[in-house]
Amino acid sequence: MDFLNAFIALANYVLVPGIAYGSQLALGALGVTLVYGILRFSNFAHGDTMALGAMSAVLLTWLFQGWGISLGPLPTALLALPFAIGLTILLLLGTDRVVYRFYREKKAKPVILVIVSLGVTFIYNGITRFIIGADDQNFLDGERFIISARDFKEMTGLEEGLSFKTTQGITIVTAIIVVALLFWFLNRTRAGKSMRAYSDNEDLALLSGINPERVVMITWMIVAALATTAGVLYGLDKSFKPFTYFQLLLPIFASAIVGGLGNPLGAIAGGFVIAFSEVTITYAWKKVLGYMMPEGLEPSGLVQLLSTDYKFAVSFVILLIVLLFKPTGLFKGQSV
Amino acid sequence: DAHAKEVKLGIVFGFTGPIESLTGPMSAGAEMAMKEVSDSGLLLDGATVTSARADSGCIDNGLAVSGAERLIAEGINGLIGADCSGVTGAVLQNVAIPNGMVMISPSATSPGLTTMEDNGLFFRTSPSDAREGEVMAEILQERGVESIALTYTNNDYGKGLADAIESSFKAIGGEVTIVAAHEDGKADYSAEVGALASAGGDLLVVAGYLDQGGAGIIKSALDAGAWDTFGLPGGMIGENLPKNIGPDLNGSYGQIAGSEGPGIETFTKMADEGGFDGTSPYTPESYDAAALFLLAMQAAGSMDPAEYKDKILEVANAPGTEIYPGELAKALELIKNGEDIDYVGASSVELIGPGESAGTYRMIEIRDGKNETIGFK
Amino acid sequence: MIVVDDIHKHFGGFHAVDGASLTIDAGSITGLIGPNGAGKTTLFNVIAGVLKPTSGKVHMDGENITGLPPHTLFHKGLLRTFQIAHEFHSMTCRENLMMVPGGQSGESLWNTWFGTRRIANEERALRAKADEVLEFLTIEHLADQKAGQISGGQKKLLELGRTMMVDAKIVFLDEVGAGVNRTLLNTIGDAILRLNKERNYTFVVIEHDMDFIGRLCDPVICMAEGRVLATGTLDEIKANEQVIEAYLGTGLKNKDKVGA
Amino acid sequence: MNATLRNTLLFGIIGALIVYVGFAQSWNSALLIISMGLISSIMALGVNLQWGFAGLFNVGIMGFVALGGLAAVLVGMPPTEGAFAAGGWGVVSALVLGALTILAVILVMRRMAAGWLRTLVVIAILIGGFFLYRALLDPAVERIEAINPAQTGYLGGLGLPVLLAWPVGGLFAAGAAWIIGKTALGLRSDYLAIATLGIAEIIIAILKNEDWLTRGVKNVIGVPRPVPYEIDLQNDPGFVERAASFGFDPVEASTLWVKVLYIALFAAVLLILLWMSQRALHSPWGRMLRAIRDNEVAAEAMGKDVTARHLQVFILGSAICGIAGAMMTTMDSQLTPGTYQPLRFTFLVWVMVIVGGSGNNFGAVLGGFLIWFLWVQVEPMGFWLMDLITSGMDLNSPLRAHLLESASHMRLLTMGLVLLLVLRFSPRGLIPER
Amino acid sequence: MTAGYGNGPDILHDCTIAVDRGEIAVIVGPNGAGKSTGMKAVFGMLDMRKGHVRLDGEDITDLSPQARVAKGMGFVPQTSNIFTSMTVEENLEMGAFIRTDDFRDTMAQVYDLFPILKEKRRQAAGELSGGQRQQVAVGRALMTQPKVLMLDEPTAGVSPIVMDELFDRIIEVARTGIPILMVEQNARQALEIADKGYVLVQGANAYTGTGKELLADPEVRKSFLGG
Ligand SMILES: Nc1ncnc2c1ncn2[C@@H]1O[C@H](COP(=O)(O)OP(=O)(O)OP(=O)(O)O)[C@@H](O)[C@H]1O
Ligand SMILES: Nc1ncnc2c1ncn2[C@@H]1O[C@H](COP(=O)(O)OP(=O)(O)OP(=O)(O)O)[C@@H](O)[C@H]1O
Ligand SMILES: CC(C)C[C@H](N)C(=O)O
Ligand SMILES: [Mg+2]
Ligand SMILES: [Mg+2]
Repeated sequence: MDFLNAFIALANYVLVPGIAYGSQLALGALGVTLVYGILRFSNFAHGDTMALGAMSAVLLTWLFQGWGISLGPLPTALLALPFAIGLTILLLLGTDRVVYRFYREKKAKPVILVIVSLGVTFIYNGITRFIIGADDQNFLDGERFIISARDFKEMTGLEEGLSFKTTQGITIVTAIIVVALLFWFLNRTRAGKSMRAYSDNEDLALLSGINPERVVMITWMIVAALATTAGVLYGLDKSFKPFTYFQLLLPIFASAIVGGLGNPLGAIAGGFVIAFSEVTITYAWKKVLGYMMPEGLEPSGLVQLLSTDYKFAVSFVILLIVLLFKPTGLFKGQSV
Repeated sequence: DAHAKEVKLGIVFGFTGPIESLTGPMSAGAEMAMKEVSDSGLLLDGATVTSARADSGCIDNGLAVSGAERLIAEGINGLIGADCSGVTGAVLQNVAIPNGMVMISPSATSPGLTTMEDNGLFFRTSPSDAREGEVMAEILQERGVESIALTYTNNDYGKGLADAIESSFKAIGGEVTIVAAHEDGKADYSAEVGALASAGGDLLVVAGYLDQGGAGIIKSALDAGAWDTFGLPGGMIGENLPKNIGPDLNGSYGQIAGSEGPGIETFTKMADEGGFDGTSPYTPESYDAAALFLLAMQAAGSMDPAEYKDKILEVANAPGTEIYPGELAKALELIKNGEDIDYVGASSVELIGPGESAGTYRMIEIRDGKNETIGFK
Repeated sequence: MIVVDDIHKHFGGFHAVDGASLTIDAGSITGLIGPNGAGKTTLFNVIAGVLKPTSGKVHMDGENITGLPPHTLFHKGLLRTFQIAHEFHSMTCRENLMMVPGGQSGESLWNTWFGTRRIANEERALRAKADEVLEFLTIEHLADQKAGQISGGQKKLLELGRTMMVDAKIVFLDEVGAGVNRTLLNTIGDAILRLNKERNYTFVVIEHDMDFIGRLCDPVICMAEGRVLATGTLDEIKANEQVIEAYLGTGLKNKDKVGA
Repeated sequence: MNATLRNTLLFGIIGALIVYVGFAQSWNSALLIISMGLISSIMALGVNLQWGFAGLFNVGIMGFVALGGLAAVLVGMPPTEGAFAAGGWGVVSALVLGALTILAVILVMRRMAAGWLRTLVVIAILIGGFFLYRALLDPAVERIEAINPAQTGYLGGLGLPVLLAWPVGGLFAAGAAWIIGKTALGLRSDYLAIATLGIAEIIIAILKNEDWLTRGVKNVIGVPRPVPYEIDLQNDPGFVERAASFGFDPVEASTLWVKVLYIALFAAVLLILLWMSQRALHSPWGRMLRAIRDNEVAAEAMGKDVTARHLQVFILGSAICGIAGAMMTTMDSQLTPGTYQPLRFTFLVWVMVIVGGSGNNFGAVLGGFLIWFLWVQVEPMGFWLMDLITSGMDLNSPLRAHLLESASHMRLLTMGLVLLLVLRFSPRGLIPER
Repeated sequence: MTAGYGNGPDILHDCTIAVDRGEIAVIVGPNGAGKSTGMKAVFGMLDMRKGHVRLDGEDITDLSPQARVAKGMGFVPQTSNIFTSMTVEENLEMGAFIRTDDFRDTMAQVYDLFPILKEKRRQAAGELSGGQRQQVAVGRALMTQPKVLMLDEPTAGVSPIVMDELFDRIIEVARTGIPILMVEQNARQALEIADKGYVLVQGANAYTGTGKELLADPEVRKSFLGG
């Protein structure tokens, strides 16, 4: 019996990746949930906004790398991030001006906006591929690991290694900071409260002297920041490839909804629910049990509940179960 | 008269969708062959060759079929494609057979297509995955691998290949600890890597696409320190993989359809000059597909599919003068003079039985971040 | 007719209805008054099946109807209006009324394909009936207007109109008067009296307008803090110290401002 | 301009566009657009029934369409020899056991008072049931999949006429919709949406991975057809002669004729469904649904059984999508589970409904045709656009090469642009609800 | 003023409403007469087709609603007049949104006026009873400390005791010199405290006079005030 190795194996293959992936989803879901909460529609273009934001960061990173600027052990992309956010803000504000504002003034139903955002998705998608192509792009530099599996083994003399990547660390830290900031902003600041008021009752917000266009503008700016950050962190950790960002949309929406739409806390919780249900249910316990069981009793089979083919399906089953018991998500989301 | 003649070849590839990054070089390869022939002015007494593209989406039957239908309408004389096995079946059944159009796919490798009813209209310049399974098993055995974990991209290609590898490897006494599918284009592969690592094995064989889930799996596995070496079937061989993953991949090995000899080298050089990557998967095969069409037309003296379809096997196989990339003009000349040719091309085309490549494989090992050819099988 | 027995309804820790018991006699027009937040609407919602009580029972004609869904209660002859108008906003006012009667043969899909003749006849009758109600409510000119685009008071009228489309046994009116012009409210009062006399409808009326209550209701029940505070005729209630303190008040302090 | 005129004009424009394709490209392309347009319209009709009439946000269309496709295989394909004997009973008993397990759980949930004991019992039943189920299923599946895996390796179908698969596809979808409806219809708007989306993903995951049922990702190829094969027509002297008398060559005539037959079948289905939906919409039933859509609480108070109506509409709409799915697989003659992607089968249909005008059946049909037309025709438009843009450029400029290279990516971009433009000029759809 | 919704017909026809410093003006009229429409038009929430709105002599016809708020106009609409998802206290804070000074005093005053709101200040306003919502709505408008206060049926659904207090408070507010424009169906009580009364019928001024005059007019009493 060897609990330590069992735990390290579990941590290495389930806990750490789950937390990192969960944070990535959470950051994405925050953006979706914010648009839903304040502008009241499900923004399909969020995935591709992330892609575009990340793309600007990639290009800027290359530029900086070309100039020889670097952040030492940290990825240069972090330096590019603020500029990329700026570009994305411009993009989103432009889109709002040209596209969304019209429907807002027309007081179009949310579903129309959903379809409109699908159109925007297509366009963003085209732009990204046009500029940077459809391929994988690598823009990660700096120290790759905070601790790598091999180093860990050497250090501890254990059989199992535990690797912890720089990008995972950054992702988790950023997620925590961003959530705290967002919370403070929405619940404590005037601008934040005016955003919530606007989302609740547009006409009445007007009567309270809130300038709706300002609210919308601030929303898009925050969304741009969130999307770009999420996109860059995801790209650093996995890789930048335009197509995956569209695919990322599904788990992101699942996270936002399972947590309760429009609720930032929910987005975080949802991200982890989805991430961990993907990672754990299809996990093969053979290795872990191998360490835990007394000698001779180690399992011969995989001890896997379901094959990984179903990991996506399983995360949706969990989502369904959550919704059946909590119809508006874990944290009482809104619904239009 | 020379000027009136125009041969048009259609290309149905997934320019958008999950293999969009492969299709650029693939179509460039095919079009290079067309240009070569066109420039020679020797085809059918000076016909020019043009290409017409349509998007298959790789996985969208409806789109692929209507695209192919459009190409037929544009008056093509042959159809290169489709790329992915699924849409290839759909286009074959719904467009090619009804219209009596010949199709040569450079990349649809599913074993299922071998036995599909095709009225003699379907060929492919790539071998069936059934063969690759055997080859890979042999390679693994030679390297002393006793057990493997196996993951595949969840489509007909990946599944067929994984089945083939699994059964071949087991047949020669190897152990397969787990066979797990992965979906392409997903955001995260920790779950798959977790399961694979738990099952263990000397080596992780990744039967996927190099810039899709396959790369994601390898990255995840390396990051977690689960494996250092990987087995890489054809879909994983390409310069993008070592480029994106870096030095950690050194020492991994695999194989891809292709053969020894000057064919591929010449082709790579030609591709470089043409401004695209000749080693990108299925790019040589695409060149060969286009070349086969044109040579068969020359042999039949006609661009009517019904007439040249029987000539394809003839020009592709021995006996005859061996023809390599860049030698299409020579081949046309020879055929015109009534001599036999044996088209070898960039991927060592040797069509067997139902019109698919016999399959020699290039063994690859990644050294210093490069795909090195270390032998052939 | 309706017996409400020790109903409790809690929202989280808050006891909106806290042990209310009351009896509504068949054929009466019962007034239900009480301060804002006394739990009147909540009690209505419990009786009408919109909310499930935390505890307690509701009987109608001896039958336990606690927790039955609203649509079942509707078919048992229990109707209600909403304090905050619940119009069908994208439908015309006439359609708002025509949809009400239950058991229309056109509500079965099969008939929509193969029973069109019957449907057409029924529809004609319904339409006539709806127009009659609209006219009564003085909003016949709005028959083809979308219900989402009528004035606040008109919505309340429409709300009332729906209950007039069918033969009900008991009708719960939640502040029909709020926002309705007083002259029209008098007419509505007349109608209620007439329905009560001629068709023997039972009414339960929540209202803050004491004139209206006085004209129609006997008995009057006053609720406060989720419980029944007092029951009796309006005069008795008006004399009740507790009621005055909690609900009626003593009139304007600033009377002198008038005309100043 | 009055509404009827406008609508006729809109349909006229679509017609003209298709005819233009006929002349400019080929009649085969034009007919193909029509037949896929018809199928798309049917899907849009189903979604419109759910969304436009009843306000149910179903984003699981893909799943129902796929179930229709499954029906085509199970009805139309010949049975695999020996497969049923090998593992058929095992599979059937496993499935029955699975159903019983769930039934048992439901019973326990109903009968026992809530509390930790109930939770415990439920979990015990679920876990026990699951392992029993796997124990029964796995060996049976293994035996079935061992039968000539490259060609069959699945149970096969019933070998019945494939036209039967259309109603059966509807039934499959209806069955699934019933289960979903029973569990998830209580959810509101976007929560229902993601639930249905998830269920669709689950259905696809099953189709992709249960090889014994559908050959999984290996695809079922060669589903029989309800219409003759082109090759047979080309070899039929009578047909060739007739074709010749109209001045067609046999190949073209056969391909066109087959498409015309398909179109006739599809159009018949569409017309029947359209008639039924129109009748339903303009009846007290439709009125009741609109009332429910506008305000569920009030409708409930007015005696309408909202839950039952929602379930009914959900089942009907899904069944229509199932029928369309079966039709589509029949026309493709193959079931390719990998092609079922939400973008193509769910969101595209939604675009059809919204652009056409939700709440209006003719709008749905128009949207179906228009969006499908664009989906397949914007690609040439993209090329054309790029040609135009680059026409003034230096032949060797890298920018020009890059632009031309990107032309295929422009397909989605153009699609997005057109979508935004249409919605800009008629934000409530081309044929809005009256 | 002449105004209407979207491109529908005119709802208001050359209708005139005015209120002076320290005055209370009450608008009465049958349902659908255009009272609410008139209020919205004054506040710039729909397109005015003819006519002007003047504040202290300044023409503000072209200002946006939020600009009018900044100019010191406060409005309580008839329907959806609270932020349902925000707490009571946040509702009140939103009322003071444009204020930069310390508004805790005003909030305390509002809580004094409507004690129940203080009790429920952490509760989401959407969970309140009908009458409580109405109190929140009025409270929100008071928080603005407006220069003109416009109320659309503030007493609809509130209990007599609260209604009295509300009127009391309105009078107090008026005494501080703030003009108040109010639509009421509890017309008799309202007209009693009104300096000026307007009867609106079908979008046009039908009767105008002091509150007393209108109350005394038998025609008006019978047709609009319920006898
Ligand atoms: N969904 C809810 N959640 C929490 N509290 C609620 C909810 N609904 C009502 N309440 C509370 O219950 C109490 C009773 O509300 P109810 O609507 O029944 O009052 P009412 O007597 O109808 O008052 P009014 O005369 O103002 O309409 C109120 O204090 C209200 O705040
Ligand atoms: N959003 C709208 N769109 C179109 N017409 C409307 C709209 N709202 C109200 N109307 C119409 O305008 C007219 C006047 O409505 P308004 O709300 O001003 O009446 P009101 O005098 O306030 O009545 P009430 O006392 O019932 O509140 C009504 O006939 C109504 O049908
Ligand atoms: C383009 C290729 C990677 C396609 C693959 N060989 C298939 O058959 O699907
Ligand atoms: Mg109430
Ligand atoms: Mg009004």
